Amino acid sequence: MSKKLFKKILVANRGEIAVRVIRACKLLDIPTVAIYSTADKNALHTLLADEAVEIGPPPPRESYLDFKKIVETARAHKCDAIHPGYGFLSENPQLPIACEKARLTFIGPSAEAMRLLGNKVQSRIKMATAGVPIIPGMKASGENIFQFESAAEEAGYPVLIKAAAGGGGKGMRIVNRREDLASSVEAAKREAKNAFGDDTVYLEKYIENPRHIEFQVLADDHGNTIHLFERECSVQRRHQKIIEETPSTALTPALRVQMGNAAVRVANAAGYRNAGTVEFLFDKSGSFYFLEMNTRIQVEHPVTEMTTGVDLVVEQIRIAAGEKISDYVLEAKQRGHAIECRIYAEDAENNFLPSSGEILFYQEPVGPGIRVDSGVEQGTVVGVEYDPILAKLIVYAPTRELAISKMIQALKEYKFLGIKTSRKFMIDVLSHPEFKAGNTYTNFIEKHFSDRTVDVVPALELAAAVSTVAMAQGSKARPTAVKQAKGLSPWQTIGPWEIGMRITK
Amino acid sequence: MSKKLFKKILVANRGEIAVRVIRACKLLDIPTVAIYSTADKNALHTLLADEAVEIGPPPPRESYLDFKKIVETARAHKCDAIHPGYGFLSENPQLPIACEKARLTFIGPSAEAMRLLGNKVQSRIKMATAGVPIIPGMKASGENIFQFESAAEEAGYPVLIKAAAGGGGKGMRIVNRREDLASSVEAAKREAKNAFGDDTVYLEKYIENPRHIEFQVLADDHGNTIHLFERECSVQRRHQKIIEETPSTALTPALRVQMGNAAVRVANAAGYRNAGTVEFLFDKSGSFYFLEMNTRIQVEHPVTEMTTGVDLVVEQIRIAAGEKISDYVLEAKQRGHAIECRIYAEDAENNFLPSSGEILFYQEPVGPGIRVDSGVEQGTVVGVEYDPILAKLIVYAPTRELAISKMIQALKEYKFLGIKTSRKFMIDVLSHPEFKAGNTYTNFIEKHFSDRTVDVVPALELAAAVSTVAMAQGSKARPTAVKQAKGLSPWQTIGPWEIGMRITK
Amino acid sequence: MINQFAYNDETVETRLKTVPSGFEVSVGENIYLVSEIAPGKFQTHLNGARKLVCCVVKENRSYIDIDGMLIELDIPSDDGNMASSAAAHAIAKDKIFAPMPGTIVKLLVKEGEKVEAKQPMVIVEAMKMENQVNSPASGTVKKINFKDGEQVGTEIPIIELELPVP
Amino acid sequence: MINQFAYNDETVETRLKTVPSGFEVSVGENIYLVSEIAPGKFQTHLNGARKLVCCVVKENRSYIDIDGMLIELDIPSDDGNMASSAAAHAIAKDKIFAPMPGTIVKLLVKEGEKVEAKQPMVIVEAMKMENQVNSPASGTVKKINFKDGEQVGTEIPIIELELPVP
Repeated sequence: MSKKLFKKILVANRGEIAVRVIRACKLLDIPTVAIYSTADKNALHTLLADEAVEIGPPPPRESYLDFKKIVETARAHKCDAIHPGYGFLSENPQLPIACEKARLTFIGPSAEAMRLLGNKVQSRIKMATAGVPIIPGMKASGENIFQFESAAEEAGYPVLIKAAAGGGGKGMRIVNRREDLASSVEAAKREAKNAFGDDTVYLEKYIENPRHIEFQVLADDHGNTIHLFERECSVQRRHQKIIEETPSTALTPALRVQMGNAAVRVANAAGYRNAGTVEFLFDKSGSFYFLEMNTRIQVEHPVTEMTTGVDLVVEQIRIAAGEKISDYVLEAKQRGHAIECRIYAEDAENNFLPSSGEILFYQEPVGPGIRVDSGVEQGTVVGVEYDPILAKLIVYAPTRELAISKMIQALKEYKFLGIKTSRKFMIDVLSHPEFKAGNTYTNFIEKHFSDRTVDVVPALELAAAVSTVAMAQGSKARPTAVKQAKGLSPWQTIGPWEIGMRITK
Repeated sequence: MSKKLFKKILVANRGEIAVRVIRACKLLDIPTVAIYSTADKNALHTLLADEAVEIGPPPPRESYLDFKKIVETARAHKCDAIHPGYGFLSENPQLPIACEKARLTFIGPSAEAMRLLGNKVQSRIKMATAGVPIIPGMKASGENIFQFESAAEEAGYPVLIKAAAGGGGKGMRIVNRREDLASSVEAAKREAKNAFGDDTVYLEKYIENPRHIEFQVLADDHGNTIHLFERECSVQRRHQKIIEETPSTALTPALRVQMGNAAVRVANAAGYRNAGTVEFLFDKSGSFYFLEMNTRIQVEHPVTEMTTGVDLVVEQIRIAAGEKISDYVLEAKQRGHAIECRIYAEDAENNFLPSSGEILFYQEPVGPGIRVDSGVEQGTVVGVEYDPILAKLIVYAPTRELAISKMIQALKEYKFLGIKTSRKFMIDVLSHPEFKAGNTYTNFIEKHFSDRTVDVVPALELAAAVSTVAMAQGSKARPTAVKQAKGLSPWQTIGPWEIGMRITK
Repeated sequence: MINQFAYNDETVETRLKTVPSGFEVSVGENIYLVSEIAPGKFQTHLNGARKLVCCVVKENRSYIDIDGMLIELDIPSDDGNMASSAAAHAIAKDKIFAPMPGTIVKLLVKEGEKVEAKQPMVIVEAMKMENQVNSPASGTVKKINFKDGEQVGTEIPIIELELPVP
Repeated sequence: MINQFAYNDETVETRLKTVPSGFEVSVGENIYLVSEIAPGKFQTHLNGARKLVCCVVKENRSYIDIDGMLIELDIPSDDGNMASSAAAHAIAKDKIFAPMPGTIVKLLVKEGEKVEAKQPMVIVEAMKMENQVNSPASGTVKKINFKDGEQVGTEIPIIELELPVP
């Protein structure tokens, strides 16, 4: 590099995003310090970094959320910047404040912009003033149940309870009837407290079955604020995005310009710097509403990277170092189609319960236009301490049709044994005619997959046959030699390999 | 897919290109038949295809070059098309002829275009007539040594002996002095005979230290002939490309248009259809000369794919099915920078002798903008029967500087144990200031790396330390317990990890 | 040799035979040709059709991936019981276990209460998400072993049911 | 325990000690902390600096990758000889072996001829390429074991040299 942007960067995160940030630093020839809790000793991000420092025990509050210890570690290891990733401290204004005091650069927005946008209530009001359309609802956070009740009456049911500090669907509840309001507020507060350390929640009108469309924004110190087009994130389960894509099938070129301009207006109104994302709800009439601005790199940033050719994490680091947004980024255009699937450690066949355990076998899919952002390897023990996102699978293809085809193939080739993942569920979602038709709304999963069943019966014979050989080849498990053969198996396949989803498990 | 392009495709190749073609077919939902020689049983390409058929013993002439048996296999397995990949039969006009007779579609140009362009002598004359600049030299192939001698005198030494059927540096010899002419012609004929089954060679003026710049061309049945910009392939060893990149640092926008138009003129003059590559020599004065047109997909096609967003193999298949070139391809532009390194099974530290053996440990690099086109896996036994190319590592980054940085990092993370590869050599080439400056000419390796030495001594202690633990953890190898400790090791490191290249091995 | 595997409350039997190209496994009326091509990766043939399958066996449980679909088979131990507790839990409909270690957020039923199948019984927090656990069958709540706010593992059932005699 | 490794004509000795976090290996004056983090992947520490190294041991040879640089160490067997023929060949300067199985295209020297170090001696074709094999040292050609056009393996030297007494 002609000029070194930073001397050394501490990456204040774990999992795939810590790995992603470390890779960007390597590209820029900047050494990195990884931090890890005792649960993450020898995790992938600790191995990739130039240095790795144990920061505390597994509970996040004693390790990844302990910003004082993190800033001290950065100073002690001669770092001059901290990258927060997403989640954990990434949207906590205390970190940029502590960084400033310690003369470290925080790779992200100012504490002020973060505080404004982190408060969903205040930012709603601010953006309404700036002429950006917002969703009807509370003008302040709710103090007691009566305020929620009256606000709900005014907006009309269904309504949505949201964490003021929220994000990622945590501390969020839809309420259809007055009877459920109190318990939902209670549950949302509990989740918000646990996830963000802040139990403030508020209420707004629930927009039924919208699309969730967001715009990537970049802003530098030189007066440039730009957007890098949209990401459609409508396919969600429990308000958690599971599949993201770009471009959105819903946007016309005119709407794209209109929403992109609104996103830039939001960033400017907030005095925003660095990378951020402006989220909109997009209803069936084609109206859009400002939802919130996320003041960090998003989980789904790779689909933007694959279609625009921009390296967003590199730009984050450059902007934080006071550089101008790169010229090629200012001129970036959309090209082709990209889709991301989040691979969660969860049992999609059993009410999406979180799954934990050792990854006994692991193999990533490969091929042109396939990208895996992973925080795990074979042998990684997935615990219960952290978010269940294991990896992200991203594909690029010239057209949406080819991208869907490539993603299905890649999901089939992505192997995880030992823990349950959402791969098969993703394959079913992507194969659905309504997904292929681009009819993706936030109720997509609920509507089409609430009674999903997977028929494993036709595959059991094959599974047993392979298991028999696996055992014979030196596994430690000892099979029973049963006394006598029984009659015909009830598991006979209908035809070889015709493994489908017919009977409910 | 709305319309199936082919019912089933036989892939008449092996290794990474067979894998690449099978992946493209999967994307288009077209089943595939792989063929394999007995040396390739359970090779990666056979496992990925829907069906795999043994075609004969290891020698290519009895398997991968046996076009009659291949066409019969395609018919027997209900294929309606054959993709030849590169190498083997890909430029042999007998295959498209046999396909036509068997009512199979050959995914490539017509036998006529192939025959014309395959004969380097005839195509030179044809292109000169079409107004494309050619290199001075023989107007026909040489029959006896006297013809070579007089042609060499006329062109002036140094001259180049080339196989009329040639490609890939085989059957090629530079001759500096009259005394060496006869033996070089003899050696070139031997290699040409072995590689192409045709010992015809000819002579042309040797352009000293040019750049090798080629243009990707696509032509369909609907009157569209386009180019997809250049690939700079100047970094060669023994006339074999080892690093390719795009865009070329040497081309101005005006030259790019001029050479691109010349490439389209070449394809049209030859009545070309499907994907092909027009190669030019580019000398220091900025003049360019038609070298040859390769009538197949190239080894280095991925760098074009990563910068233009086009899937070239998908387009090959579409064009062969009679489709028009996709609209997005007709409008494709260059974006960012891509570099490819060919990973050969060879010992760069020992005169690049071919290496063979079992791949005992294998791990591909991962990360944004990294693509590996590989034909091997852990456990693959690399034999001596075929070309020593194991895999291709391709990176994309917004700028050339970042692409070089990403490639060096990826090469360091690409692990092969058990056989020697050219990875470390590639790292040294990419790290060279003249490479970084873009001063790449065909003599680059000879000029800067003819006396390359690698100093492993500082790394030997570390290697021995790790080996000790690897052995202690259950390897079958039994170390000797020596009687008595010796004095200080002569291998002490200068400092930890300062592993460089100082002393000649 | 005859091997037995269990999936939920069903069992399947296989017979293994070594052949030069790998193994022949009979399952019901079908004969599968199986060979391991790399650690954990198996090539199988049935009536000429071919399939690649990944499989790892660990602690009396076999993990199989077929085109992204995960199947876990239990390998009964010598005394005929399921060795893995997860397998045992999957079959026992009268015991409600936590899906994974976590915290009891709220119990939604009381001892002695009659419950329907699929009725919500308890909310358990794990991995930052609240997970609702439903009743696997209709019956009566016999015993509750935990209180709100308590840590729960996967060894002791949270709730024990009394099922009606079929 | 003391272990010995050989690289070309040099040797290195290591002493292994088990510690709770993995292993301590003494080499010369340095002590390396080494732990295996995945099969074939090792984490090492020396004076606080950390490095990841890949290593596989097979048949008295250890294969190591450090940042893309490959090192192969020979592990002497009990009788003190190099077990691997490649290792033996690397040290023997008086014998010229084919780099890999192939065909002798052309012998460029005769028995009794005096040769210089680096002088071309024979052209061997393997993997479709002609490879020129040069003399490892100055000396006299003592014996040639193959003729033009013959197949050659890696067991028998193509050419044997007589080296001058040092």
